Amino acid sequence: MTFDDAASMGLSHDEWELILTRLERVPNQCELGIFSSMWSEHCSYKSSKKWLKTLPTEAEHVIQGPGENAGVIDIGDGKAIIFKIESHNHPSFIEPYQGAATGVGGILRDVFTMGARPIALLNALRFGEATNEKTAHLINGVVAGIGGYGNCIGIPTVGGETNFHKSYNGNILVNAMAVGLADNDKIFYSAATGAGNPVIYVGAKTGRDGIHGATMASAEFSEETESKRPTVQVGDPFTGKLLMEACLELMAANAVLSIQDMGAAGLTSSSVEMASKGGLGMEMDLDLVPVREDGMSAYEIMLSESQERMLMVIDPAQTETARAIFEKWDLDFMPIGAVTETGRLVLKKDGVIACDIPIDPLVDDAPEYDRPHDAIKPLPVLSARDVSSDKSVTSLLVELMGGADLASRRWIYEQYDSDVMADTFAASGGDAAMVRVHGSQKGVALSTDCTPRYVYADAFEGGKQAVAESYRNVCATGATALAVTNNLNFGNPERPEIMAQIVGSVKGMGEACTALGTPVVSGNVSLYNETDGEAIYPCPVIGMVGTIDDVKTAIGAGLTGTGKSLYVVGQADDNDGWLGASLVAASLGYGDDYAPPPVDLAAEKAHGEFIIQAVAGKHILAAHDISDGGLLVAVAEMALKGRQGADLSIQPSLAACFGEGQARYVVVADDDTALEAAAGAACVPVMKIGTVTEAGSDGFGELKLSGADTISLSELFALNEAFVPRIATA
Amino acid sequence: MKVTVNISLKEGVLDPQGRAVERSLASIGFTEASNVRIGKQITLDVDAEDTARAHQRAARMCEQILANTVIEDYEITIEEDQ
Amino acid sequence: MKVTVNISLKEGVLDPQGRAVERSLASIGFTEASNVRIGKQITLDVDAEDTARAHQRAARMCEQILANTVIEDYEITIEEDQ
Amino acid sequence: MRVAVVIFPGSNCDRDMMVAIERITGRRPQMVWHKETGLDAADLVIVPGGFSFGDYLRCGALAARSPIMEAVLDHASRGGAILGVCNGFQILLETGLLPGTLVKNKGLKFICRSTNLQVQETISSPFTSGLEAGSQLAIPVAHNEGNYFADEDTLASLRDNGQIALTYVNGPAFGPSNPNGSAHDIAGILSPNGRIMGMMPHPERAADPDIGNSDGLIFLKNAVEMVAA
Ligand SMILES: Nc1ncnc2c1ncn2[C@@H]1O[C@H](COP(=O)(O)OP(=O)(O)O)[C@@H](O)[C@H]1O
Ligand SMILES: [Mg+2]
Repeated sequence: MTFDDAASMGLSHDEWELILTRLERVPNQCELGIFSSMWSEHCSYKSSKKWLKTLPTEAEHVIQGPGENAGVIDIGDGKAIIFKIESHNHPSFIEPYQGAATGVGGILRDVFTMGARPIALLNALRFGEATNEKTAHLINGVVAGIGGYGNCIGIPTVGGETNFHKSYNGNILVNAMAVGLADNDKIFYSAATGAGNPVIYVGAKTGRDGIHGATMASAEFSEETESKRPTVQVGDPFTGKLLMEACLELMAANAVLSIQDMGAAGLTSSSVEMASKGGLGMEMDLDLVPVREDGMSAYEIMLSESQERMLMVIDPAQTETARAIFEKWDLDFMPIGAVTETGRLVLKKDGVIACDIPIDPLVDDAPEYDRPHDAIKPLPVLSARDVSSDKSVTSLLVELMGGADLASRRWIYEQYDSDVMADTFAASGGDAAMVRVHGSQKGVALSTDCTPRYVYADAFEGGKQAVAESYRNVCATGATALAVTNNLNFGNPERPEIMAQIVGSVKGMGEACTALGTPVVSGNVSLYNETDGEAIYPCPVIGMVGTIDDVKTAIGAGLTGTGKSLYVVGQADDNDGWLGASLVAASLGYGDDYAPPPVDLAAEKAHGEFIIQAVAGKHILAAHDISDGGLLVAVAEMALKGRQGADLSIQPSLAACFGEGQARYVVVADDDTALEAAAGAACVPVMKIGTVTEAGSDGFGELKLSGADTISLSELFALNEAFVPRIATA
Repeated sequence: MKVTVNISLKEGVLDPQGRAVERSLASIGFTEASNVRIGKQITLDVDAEDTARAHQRAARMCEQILANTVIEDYEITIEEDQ
Repeated sequence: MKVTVNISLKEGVLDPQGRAVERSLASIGFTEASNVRIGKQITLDVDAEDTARAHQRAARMCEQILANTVIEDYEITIEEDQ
Repeated sequence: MRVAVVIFPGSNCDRDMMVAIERITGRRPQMVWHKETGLDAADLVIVPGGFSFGDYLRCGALAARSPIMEAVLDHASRGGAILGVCNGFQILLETGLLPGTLVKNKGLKFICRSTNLQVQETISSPFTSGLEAGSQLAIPVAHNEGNYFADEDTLASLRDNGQIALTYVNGPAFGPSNPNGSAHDIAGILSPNGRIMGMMPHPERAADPDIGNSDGLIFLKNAVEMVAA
């Protein structure tokens, strides 16, 4: 092997030199492949590690923070929630169905590896603009792929978010989040234990799929990569289901000592991570690995990313029990090696040593870069006085609600089975989704969020906002937010302006997580999301988890209660409103180069806690956070969902109707006096904005705004529903 | 013209369906079957002046919509109308 | 022996997928395509002493599992190993 | 009253059905793995939803050839009651216990949403006799292949014999009432003797008032009581 070989696997010259020093010899192809995968951005986080370390990861309820397959939090009653989000951006652009499907399969394995039964799936998707010729093909494939895997394996997909923006034309984002439930004293970890214990390979056979997927995920796209079309991994949700059931059964039988799924970099990263975490070594005979193709080399076996496979160390006394379980589920079960004390990874193939390298450097010496980053330049504030439009607020509302950013995502989420497992309390179509902890009354609230245009305008505020919005979505149901997972999607970190986005948003995210009491317990980083030098809009997605003691007390976002009052929580008058980086400003031609709404974290927390109390005290019947599009959009969404109307008394001004100031909610009060008293006691500003009105004979209400035209909600509904189906069938 | 398009997974691409069918065949006694692969067969009528033209159009259809050329190969056969 | 089984829907059986493909073909300009029907092509190796036997076994497989003979027809072709 | 729920590899509504039945009878049903061959004298056999064998080849095809199905056929031949839901319906069609077939949804996409069902006037059957003809139930569907198809003669005889049990009708749910293009808006059918029913909607998912809907519970409870009667 030479430096050229190393370079073709994505290693730098310094990295090549370091390998030579550590090995004190030249690596063979298999060894070099192992180094290059372990040191790839995807596996080593070399550009982001320095910053990820700054995130808050601890709290009393955190059982396991970042570093394991998924994060674990204690939710009381002896139960734990295990969750993580992960990207499958590049594979999904090449083959949308299989890319998205294997993304879901991969994140599910991360969760059940730790002993949890998955109970919910969510996702965060970014597609190019509607007019892009590839968008229809990509959205069809991705949505069908997510559904194809989740529906078949029988885990409900209960929520997500979708944006369209031209910066994703050549590089879509497909992030999938899985949430599982376990007993808090039966969590399984990956650290190998006990020299001499058998290492078992289980699941599907190994083929030549996706070799070097980890390095592909760490490289930029170009037209050339697209035509290269590496072998695509194909998901097999049926085998995934069998593997999940078999692993959970085996764990219940107390046979598993340590376990790790084979995700990116397959057998390489699973064996190296298990050995490294246990401070041990591992020896494997690759001739014993179940393969589905002839003549696979050691290099290919180690780097294959075939799906639905696991590696585990089991209690030797339980081998036969374990084998019987896997036989019952018709899965391969093969002892392929043993844990050793050597600290080395030793692989045999065809009777000879194919690899013999120390494990420490693969993990500890993985490079960590402090890449240069530009300073964030403050953008000008867009004053409401400077924005004008000759369109009425009602016509602007219609335009926004019928457009890419706010149109209904029903076409997407109706392709997902959101009800299987029969514990779904609320799925897509409101704020946070809610699933019940099986066999109890407890509800788990879930949301994924990010507003890339804010992050683009100001990475720090945008990073804060992603956390704050997710937090609000959870609070709006009455649940208490507990922890987050995050997926950092950015362009090429070797460019200082991109690195600035990463640094800024991680700082903002960290500050928000600290202030809101929601530590980061797991996450994923996807860099080099660029095509031909054009970076995506930065997209640090947050996946938030919260709980509520009794699901039946949770509330929804739909208007309810004719004659009841509508209030804005978090604002005392409607004289101003933040228009910079807002949707309405964009539609009026004010681009994204204005400061986005600042996030006051203390207010977020106070207002969120007030909503939770108001739900618990039954002061409010419905709540919806104000986010994209502002107050009028929030009310319109509540009206469409609840099939009722509203009479509003707010100013028909751009700022009042469409300003995107943060830390706000619209609520329906059960009793005005009680709500106002509670707000006064909590020192939270509230403002009455109108009343809920009845639906007409068409099943919908009307939206009346003093000083503006009345909006027919049945017409608005039709427009709001039309957009996604139209672009998907284009 | 009667056009038949056979679409099969590229070699090396996992065929979970084929694998499941193979197992079921074995479980009901067809142990002599192996290497089961499942593809599609699409038949259609193509209005074209000659076979060459029909073939060319069918290939276009495959590239654009009928086959997923990232993971599938296709094969076209044409039967002239009687 | 290499066995190919082509499975097609019986005439008169609804083929929503075929109809949809036909519509999308037309919408992107392939108006010359009609009568699109989507079937399956299953290939497998059958260990048998001769073609007749392979054919007989394959037919059994079709009857018992590969085809739903209420709505599908099947056709078997056999290629002897070289 | 004994209820058995059959489980195939890939079934994923087996637990949901178990929970719903337990809520009704106070007893956990017998859960029967597909490799088993006996049904312990069950009064009602339920074939639940999911993706048995990944729905590979054809939905329900591989499951229909599983060892346990001999016992299910046996049960049927003795006039035993059988309910197939979603994938279970597809399996019953593949075994020939019910006529017709389910093809891909008209929209060619998986569809998950609530549907409004109308109980039809039928032949005597434990699945409908306690429900009022013309009454409606809101029960969700979630499937890719729920588009019921049969030739004209079969459809005519289903109708004439009163074997159509449930149809999709207009209701508050969004979208066309018939979610998949089924002939005659069929959502569920009966065998000629009324003892076997197949349906696409999932009653076990609407069987818990705590999470919002109990119309499925009404349906299942009636079936259990009528089979026992
Ligand atoms: N890709 C998706 N998958 C599932 N549900 C989605 C997806 N995209 C959007 N949704 C659902 O649509 C609704 C609106 O989404 P969004 O506007 O992002 O909500 P919010 O502004 O409250 O975060 C939410 O209930 C969300 O769960
Ligand atoms: Mg929201």
